[in-house]
Amino acid sequence: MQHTQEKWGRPRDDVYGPYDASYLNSEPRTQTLQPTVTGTSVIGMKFNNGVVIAADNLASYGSLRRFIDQERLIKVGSETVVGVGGDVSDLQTIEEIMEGLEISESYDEPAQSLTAPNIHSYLQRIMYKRRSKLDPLWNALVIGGFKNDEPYLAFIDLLGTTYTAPAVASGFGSYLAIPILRKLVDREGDQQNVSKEQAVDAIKEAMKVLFYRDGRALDKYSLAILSKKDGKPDVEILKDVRVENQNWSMAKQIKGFGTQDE
Amino acid sequence: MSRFNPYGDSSGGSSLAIAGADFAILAGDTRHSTGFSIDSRDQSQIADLGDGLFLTSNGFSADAKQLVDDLRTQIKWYHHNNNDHKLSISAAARTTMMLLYGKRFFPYYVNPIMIGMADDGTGAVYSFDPLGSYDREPSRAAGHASELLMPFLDNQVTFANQLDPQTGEPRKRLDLDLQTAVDLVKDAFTGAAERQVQVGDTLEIVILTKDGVDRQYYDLRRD
Amino acid sequence: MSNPSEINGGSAVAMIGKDCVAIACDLRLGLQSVTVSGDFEKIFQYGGNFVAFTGLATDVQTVSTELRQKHALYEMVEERSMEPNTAAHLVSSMLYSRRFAPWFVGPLVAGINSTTGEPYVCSFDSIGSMDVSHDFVVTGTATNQLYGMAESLYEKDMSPEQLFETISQTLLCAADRDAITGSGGLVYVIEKNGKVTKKLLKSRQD
Amino acid sequence: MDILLGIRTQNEVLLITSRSLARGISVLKSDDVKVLECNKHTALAFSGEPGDTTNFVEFIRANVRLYGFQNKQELTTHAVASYARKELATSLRSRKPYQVNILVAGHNGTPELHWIDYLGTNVTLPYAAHGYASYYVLSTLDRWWTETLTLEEGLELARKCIDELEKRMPIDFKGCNIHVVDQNGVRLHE
Amino acid sequence: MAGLSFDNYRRNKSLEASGVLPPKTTSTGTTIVGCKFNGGVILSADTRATAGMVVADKNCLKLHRLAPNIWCAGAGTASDNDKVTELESSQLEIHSQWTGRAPRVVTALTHLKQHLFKYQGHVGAYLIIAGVDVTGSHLFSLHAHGSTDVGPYLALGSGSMAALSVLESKWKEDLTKEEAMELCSEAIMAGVFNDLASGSNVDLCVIEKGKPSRLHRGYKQPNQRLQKQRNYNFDIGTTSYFEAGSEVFYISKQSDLETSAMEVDQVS
Amino acid sequence: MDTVIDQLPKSVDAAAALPACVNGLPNFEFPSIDTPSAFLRAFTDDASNPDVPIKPQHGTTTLAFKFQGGIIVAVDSRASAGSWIASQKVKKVLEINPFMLGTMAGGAADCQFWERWLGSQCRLYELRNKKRISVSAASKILANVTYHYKGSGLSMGTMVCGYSEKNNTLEPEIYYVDSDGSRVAGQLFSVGSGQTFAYGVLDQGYDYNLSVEDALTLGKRAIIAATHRDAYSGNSCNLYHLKPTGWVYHGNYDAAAEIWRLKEAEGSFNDIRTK
Repeated sequence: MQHTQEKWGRPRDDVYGPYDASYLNSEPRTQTLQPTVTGTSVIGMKFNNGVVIAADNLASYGSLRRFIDQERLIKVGSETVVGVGGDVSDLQTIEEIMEGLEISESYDEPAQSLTAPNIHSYLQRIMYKRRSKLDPLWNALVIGGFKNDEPYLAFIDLLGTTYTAPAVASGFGSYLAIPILRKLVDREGDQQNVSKEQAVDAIKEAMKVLFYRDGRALDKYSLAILSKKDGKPDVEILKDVRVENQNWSMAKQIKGFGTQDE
Repeated sequence: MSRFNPYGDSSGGSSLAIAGADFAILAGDTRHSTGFSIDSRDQSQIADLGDGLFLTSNGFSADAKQLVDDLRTQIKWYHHNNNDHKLSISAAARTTMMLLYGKRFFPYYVNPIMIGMADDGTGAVYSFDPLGSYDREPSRAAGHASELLMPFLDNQVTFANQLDPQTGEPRKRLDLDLQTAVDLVKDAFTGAAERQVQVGDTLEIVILTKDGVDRQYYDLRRD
Repeated sequence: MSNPSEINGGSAVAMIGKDCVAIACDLRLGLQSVTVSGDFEKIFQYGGNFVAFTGLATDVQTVSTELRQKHALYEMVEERSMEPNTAAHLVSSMLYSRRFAPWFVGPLVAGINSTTGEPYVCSFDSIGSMDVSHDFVVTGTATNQLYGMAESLYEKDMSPEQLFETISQTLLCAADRDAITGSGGLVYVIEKNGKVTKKLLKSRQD
Repeated sequence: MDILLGIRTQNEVLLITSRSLARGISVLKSDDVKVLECNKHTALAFSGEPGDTTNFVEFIRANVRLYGFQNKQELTTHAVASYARKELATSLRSRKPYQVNILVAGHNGTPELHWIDYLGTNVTLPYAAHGYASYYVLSTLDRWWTETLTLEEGLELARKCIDELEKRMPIDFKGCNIHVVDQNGVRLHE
Repeated sequence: MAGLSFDNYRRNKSLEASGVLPPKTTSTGTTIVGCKFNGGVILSADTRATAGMVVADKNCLKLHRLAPNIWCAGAGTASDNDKVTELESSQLEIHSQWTGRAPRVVTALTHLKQHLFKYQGHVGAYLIIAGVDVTGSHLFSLHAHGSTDVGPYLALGSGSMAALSVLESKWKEDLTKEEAMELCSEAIMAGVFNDLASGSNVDLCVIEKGKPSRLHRGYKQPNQRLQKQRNYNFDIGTTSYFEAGSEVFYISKQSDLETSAMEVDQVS
Repeated sequence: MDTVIDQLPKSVDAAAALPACVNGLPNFEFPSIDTPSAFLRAFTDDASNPDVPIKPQHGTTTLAFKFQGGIIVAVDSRASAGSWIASQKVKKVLEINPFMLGTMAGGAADCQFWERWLGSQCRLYELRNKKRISVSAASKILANVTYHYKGSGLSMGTMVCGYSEKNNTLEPEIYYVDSDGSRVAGQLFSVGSGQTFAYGVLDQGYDYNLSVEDALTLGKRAIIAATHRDAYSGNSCNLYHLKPTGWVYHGNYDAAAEIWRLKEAEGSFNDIRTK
């Protein structure tokens, strides 16, 4: 302990060694030292009767488009979809964990009672536990489903931070997609006035903008539409959806980078 | 290269509490942000612990959630072991300290504030530092805007630096009435939301009196 | 210490009232935790303009002196008094001329335009970015505390007496929450007719 | 660990400086004088980086004297302090800044004491100290100093301070010199 | 920029070495956009300036006039933007006096990029430059290191991605002036509401061929300060002060030194 | 005392494996890396890095001295995190039991936690041995803990004060214990960032034969002196007098009011500007 005026009570260098700021950005101990093969944004929004989630099919290796048909939406139980961004090997771990959860749950409760809040809570604990071991699963998760027939949408990051919102997105999506989605659902409750079609259109528009501007995005994605029909959950996962109606007309206007005329 | 820091910069904005003779107020904004992005505009940060206790913990929100979960567990066990006896706020504060200090060497990055009604019927505010040191106080602010909120509370709740112009003596501290306290909370937050970018969206106010719990919502800046 | 102004500490605030303007500073000069002097004025008068400098004390003294020189030269060459907005631009360009090796000061300018009678307050960062405000400006180590106080307490169109109370309470309560601001306060209230009231506050001395 | 202490009394300024001169783990000298007469009525007490100290104060003295010769008019204490401050503040921007803390004591009709640190912060104070000594004696001075101290009372207060320092400072500073600056000039008090 | 003084450099370095970090400067955080339309070009910006997470200025003007028909919007370090655009504005004026011609947008661009390149990114100005001249209407962006870009719509600043989400999904060819104004303000609003470093109002400037440029200060004001619940005026006599430490004096009024107002090019 | 030590973890790393709540101690969780104390320091040492996220409350002046009438304990009440004054009314005297007081300097949580724990240990000792624990033994328990955790990040500077039975008479004792593991018996101590300023007044006014009233005044005056000069001490002074019959609380004195009162009464604090 220091006994001088300014630093009274603080650690002493001869006992603790010099202050080492590198711990503020310390490397985790094992496994994911840094994400290698990664997926980019996952985005989701609520509408009056359900939730839409989308994630493209690209798994990048650095700047290489390594795998172009990586599925990043996982259906868990009968009425929940988990979208996963970030490290793909950790994604597969989460997939296994979810499978395990489903199996044990179906032993105990064959009637399939897993709901989105259950899965959200379970995954949050896993993510926080791994963070606390300084051995994180390097992912961002979007969980969509239902809670008492109401649409449910939540987000978890690699530290276990979690929140719910009517529109959520990970990665680049939080900058590029969220403003588009928030036009329809800014605050909780706004989803009452949004139809499924409006929501799907907004998500498609956001995926288009992400393809324009996110260097690690693909124009092929999966789209999960979760809705309630007569009180029963209906989960529709559309695969190989393409980004449509692209507009590149401004390209012909761009010549050079400033002083070049024609 | 991405590096790993176990404490993120995700958090709720700010919270503040005022204790009165027969009430206690806990208020917090509902903005949850990471860096310069708003994650959610509707993330309540006031946790109902049961037994008439409410808690906010600003800082790193995953740690805050863990602390709330631990506290709820502790309270549940207390009920199991003590024939559903209600946990007093002084005991709950002590429990919170034990939980925080248990993480002395890998601290929770949180600044909790707890409110409840004390055994003598007065409103109680307890505040904690991240390592568990705690005290009962007349008012307390925590979170990103604590530096903006706290001096205002000193000035308006304890009348710091104010003289009574009639007598020239320091202005006597009177018991706040509930309406004044709620107004102070709102004005403190509208001021803070003007200057602190992580504070905004909606102000959630929990008011505890002997008659029970009242929740109010009040709009703040959304930019 | 996170920044050089925390070596010596100190804060200042300026506010606009109805046909008047007020500027206030604390009086502490510290050397880290030790209070060396409780009589370190941070407000300097340049004709009708009042400029507060907070930050590293040696720079406060250097810059305030340099500004005195420039102000005198201006009045001599131009044969007219310097208006507050001119003073503000002068401060701004002085600071920007050291863009890559700045003075560690955070100035405030307060005054009343002698032709229009408009009150004027302006704050700067250490490299001269101007923030002209229509209500109040703050600077120093208690910046956050001052913002919190001023945002909640400030009312439009205050009389000079009213303005004195509000700016004083703002300064005193902010200083009570900052360990390195305090040891007394000094307030100038400048009115449209040229009347200046200077008051020394009786504040906490701990 | 040098002790530098100034006390203004009603008619004079006392400069109290430690007598030890230490380098490394040795005391080179136990009758060191850390006060320099700048002109007839102004004295500088100094501490800081060895070498810088004497060079700086001698430089100041030389220029103050030069000014006196050229203008047939001695600089006031206030002017000496301002000049020394400016030199320190400017030197701070050079490749090798002076690391010197000084006290400027003088008597121009009234006694005057300036505290100037190595950054070039100049303040006028009734009593002042540099270095670790300030941590101990400022509270003692707060308690017993008044505007109207006589020389004897001032010396008594100085002894209180030295006593406190001897009690609490973890080094032996070999006692203190007390210089008195009054209307007759600068002298070492026996 | 001639005359930047480096004489505090060594001192500040040595202070830094002893643990003193340089102070925060005001940043304009910022969302700025520019967009062309049939017959001209539009610049728009938010009005929040921040120092860290604290708002330093709630209503600052980030649109700078370089010449009557060349404007620019700035993101990055507030002071650099102000001074660089001030400097360029005078240089363009001098240039047009020398040549006797109205300045061209590319002239401003080249001046600025050479200046910024010279300082290797240390002058932290990120600009969108827009204007009309004899060769038509132009829209450029300029980064602090000196690189430039062109496009029919551009966005910069911390809220640029929020703004781009609007521009990318709503921009189309051959916008009318009204459409472009709406598009730009919507893009800025996306930044204002989604990026914490951007906020307050939307400023907008319309530059058209053959018409004076029009600055709409406070074009949209969606974030008015909320009314307070109470009035916090204190009773006179609340604050304690020393009579002995107080004085009243008068500033000599200098109205005898009456001056003529400088002739400044007024904008609405 | 060996029982206590036995139940403490053998080394810092072993603490991670400690079962929940042994001996009233929580299960301390350590980050799973090689150097947990460096990790902890990186996130909490606000003196080395002002931008650390977690800022424990710090800064203090505390003092205690023996005199003919017992022991005087006086403390300030400010807690600061960096230059931010986090609290103005901290209770820095911890009432371990009716006969023993502990003071608090350094990490507020460390002092609060361990001195409360010490209180329970003292009570257990009483129950087991049917007699009051001596101050010497109590301070040894605390010093054992701090030495045990040396290097893992605790920050405490405390004085354990009270009366112990020696040769059938009650003797006042003051022990200084800190997180380096020191334990020193003494006559007069001041601890914390403002200690030197307190000494500056205390030493010059101290005499073993002071009357109770004068001793209380001196203790308070020394704390007030420190609040004036030390930025990290202030707000108010809490004053205690320990007698063989137990401690007596002598009230809380606002430092601002005290300074103005003393300035008038003593003619001191003439550095303060009033005109």
